[in-house]
Amino acid sequence: MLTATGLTCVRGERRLFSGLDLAVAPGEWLHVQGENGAGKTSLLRMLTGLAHAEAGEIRWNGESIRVLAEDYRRDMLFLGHHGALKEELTPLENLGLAAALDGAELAEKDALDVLRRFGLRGREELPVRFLSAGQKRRVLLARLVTRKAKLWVLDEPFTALDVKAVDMLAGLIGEHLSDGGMAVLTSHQAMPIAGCKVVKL
Amino acid sequence: MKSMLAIIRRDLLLAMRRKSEVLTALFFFMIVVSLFPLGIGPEPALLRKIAPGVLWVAALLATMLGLQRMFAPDHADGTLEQMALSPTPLGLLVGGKIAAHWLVSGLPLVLLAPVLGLQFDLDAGALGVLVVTLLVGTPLLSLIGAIGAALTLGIRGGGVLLSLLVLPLYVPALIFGAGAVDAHISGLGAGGHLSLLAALLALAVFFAPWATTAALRIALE
Amino acid sequence: MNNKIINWFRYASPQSFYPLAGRMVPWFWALTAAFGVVGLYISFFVAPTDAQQGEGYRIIFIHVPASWMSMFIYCVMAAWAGLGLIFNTRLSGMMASALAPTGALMAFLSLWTGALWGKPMWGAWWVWDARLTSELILFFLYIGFIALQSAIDDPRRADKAGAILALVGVVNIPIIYFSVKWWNTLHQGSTINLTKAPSMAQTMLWGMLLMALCFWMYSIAVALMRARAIILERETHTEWVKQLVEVKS
Amino acid sequence: MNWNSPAEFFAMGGYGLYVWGSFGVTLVVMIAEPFLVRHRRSAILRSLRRERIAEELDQQ
Repeated sequence: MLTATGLTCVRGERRLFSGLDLAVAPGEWLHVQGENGAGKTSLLRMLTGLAHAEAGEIRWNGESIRVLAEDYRRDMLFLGHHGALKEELTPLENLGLAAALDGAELAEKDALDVLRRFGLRGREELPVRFLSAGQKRRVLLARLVTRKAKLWVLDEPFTALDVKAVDMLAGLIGEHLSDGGMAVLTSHQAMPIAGCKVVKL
Repeated sequence: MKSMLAIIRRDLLLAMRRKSEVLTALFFFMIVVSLFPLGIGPEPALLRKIAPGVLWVAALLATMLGLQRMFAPDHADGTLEQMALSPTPLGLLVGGKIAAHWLVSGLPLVLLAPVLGLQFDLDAGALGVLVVTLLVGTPLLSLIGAIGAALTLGIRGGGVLLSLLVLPLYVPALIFGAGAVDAHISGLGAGGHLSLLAALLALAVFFAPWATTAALRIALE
Repeated sequence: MNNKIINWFRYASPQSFYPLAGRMVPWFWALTAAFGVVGLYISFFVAPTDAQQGEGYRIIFIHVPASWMSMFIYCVMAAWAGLGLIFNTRLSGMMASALAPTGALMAFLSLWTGALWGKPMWGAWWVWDARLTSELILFFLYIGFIALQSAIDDPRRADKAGAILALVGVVNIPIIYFSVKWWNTLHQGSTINLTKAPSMAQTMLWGMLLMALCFWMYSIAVALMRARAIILERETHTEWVKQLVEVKS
Repeated sequence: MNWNSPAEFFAMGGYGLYVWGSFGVTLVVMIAEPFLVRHRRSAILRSLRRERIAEELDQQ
């Protein structure tokens, strides 16, 4: 259960939002909406613990995420604007190393299977810089499956994806939620996934 | 611990795929060292006298070259964010990155130094001491440099600023490193210098990753 | 106990510190002038001529205070920086950046007077004397701090990054000083030393002390003035700044 | 008293250039710094006043 109370965000001298409350329970997902520059990404980065809120507190299962620190990060997965992929490495290596950084084991067979599911069959050994934007995005999203996190924080996960991939990702999120997972995401289009809550900035 | 090894392995793999960067720093080291006799003249006694200082200053500058790229690529592609959010403590991962930086840009200098020392007419004993000082000293340079690299992350004109911040902090390493070789040549024995250099290294191993981590968190915010 | 902490944090807010600093500044200027006048009188008229260095030694009456202050200010700066990192108070960072230019200035004065003393005594403007060399490196540390802060646009980030640099620097200063001293003894440094030169007469010590106090008060006064300017710059959009008499008139 | 005449005082036993060079530069710098700080302050005050006038115009 993720809860936040009285969040205030100040960027430079501008106050983006203040006194924001939100709560996400298992099986629910939070759709963060707002215009460009309204502070969607800032809110997401606060929820991950990367950015400090000017005021307010964020709790995970009733404990402050500052106190939980590593325990919170183990339960949470954040995928941001950036690829977080190394262009020189292959999708397989990228997935394996990402898992290793998280201190998790990832068998090669599982990694190959996930990449196949994401439609990257035949590109497992190609350096990422030769992939298209959409394909890079899929490599990144493959981490959703390999890293078993309870809370997904996704910044614009649907950009650069084709219709098929969007459907697949929506299905993936639905599956995650019905397993008792939670998700927070920003997106410009409305997604027909059950358990939706909306926050407007 | 496993994650630390993983990040070392990753950075080494990346360095292998971008060989040119590593080699550039190495050639820079060779060229700078070789320029000194050309500028000063080939008199062996003089060259022997300046050799420790020249080799150390050149090593210092060569490590500076790679420093800026220690965190910048990871910062640009979002990997650094993922590292900060990984369940592994960021300090460990940073330690791994520093170790990788040393393996890529410090260790080759250590191995190359005796060959370049021959150009300066150093005898076998002095060469041995030189290698030992660099072996202890270059990790120190990587550790201190990491703090500067993290502080200047994502700042315009970061490269020049980085050298401004880091070079004054390199002074003790330079003094004890070059001093050890000097002391050996003049028959005083390098022990005192070396143990001080080792003490500095121990101090830096303890503090530098911590300071670097704090600086990185600030840069990510 | 709790009350006390709250009280301290009240003064840690820029809003309440601003008028407080404004009231303190004139007092520190008065002290600067008082210590300066007495100090200069002793330096020039009471302290006797040195047997070895003649009148040239009188430079130490500003050289030594400037060197002391340059090191002292760095430590104070690091202390503010550390406080800022621990308690996340905005004022600490502002104080640290208000002190830095004055500290750099003191380091510069120390180098300048050191060079002017060195020319007649050693016959060279610059000698790699242990103290002068460490002072030079300290000057570089100050410049690095100022350059880092001015390169970062977001003032909060600038404060924090500067704080880490200041703390790293303060750990390093003793190491640097020690290493330079060690290096200097090995390379047979100059025999006469600027600070230890005259067999310190009691009056000389007094002169130096008074001049040091004068420099100290000066540093506080200037740092407070600069802190006030920085507060205004950073709090431009707050209501209390708009309500200030200086702004309204 | 160390000095018999003002000329002797300014000569500083032959060290005049160095002693006065040190004290003079110190004095100049210590007078200049507060003025620079004051200048910085008046610059920000000026822009604050301008902002206030602009706000008043907005309200009218």
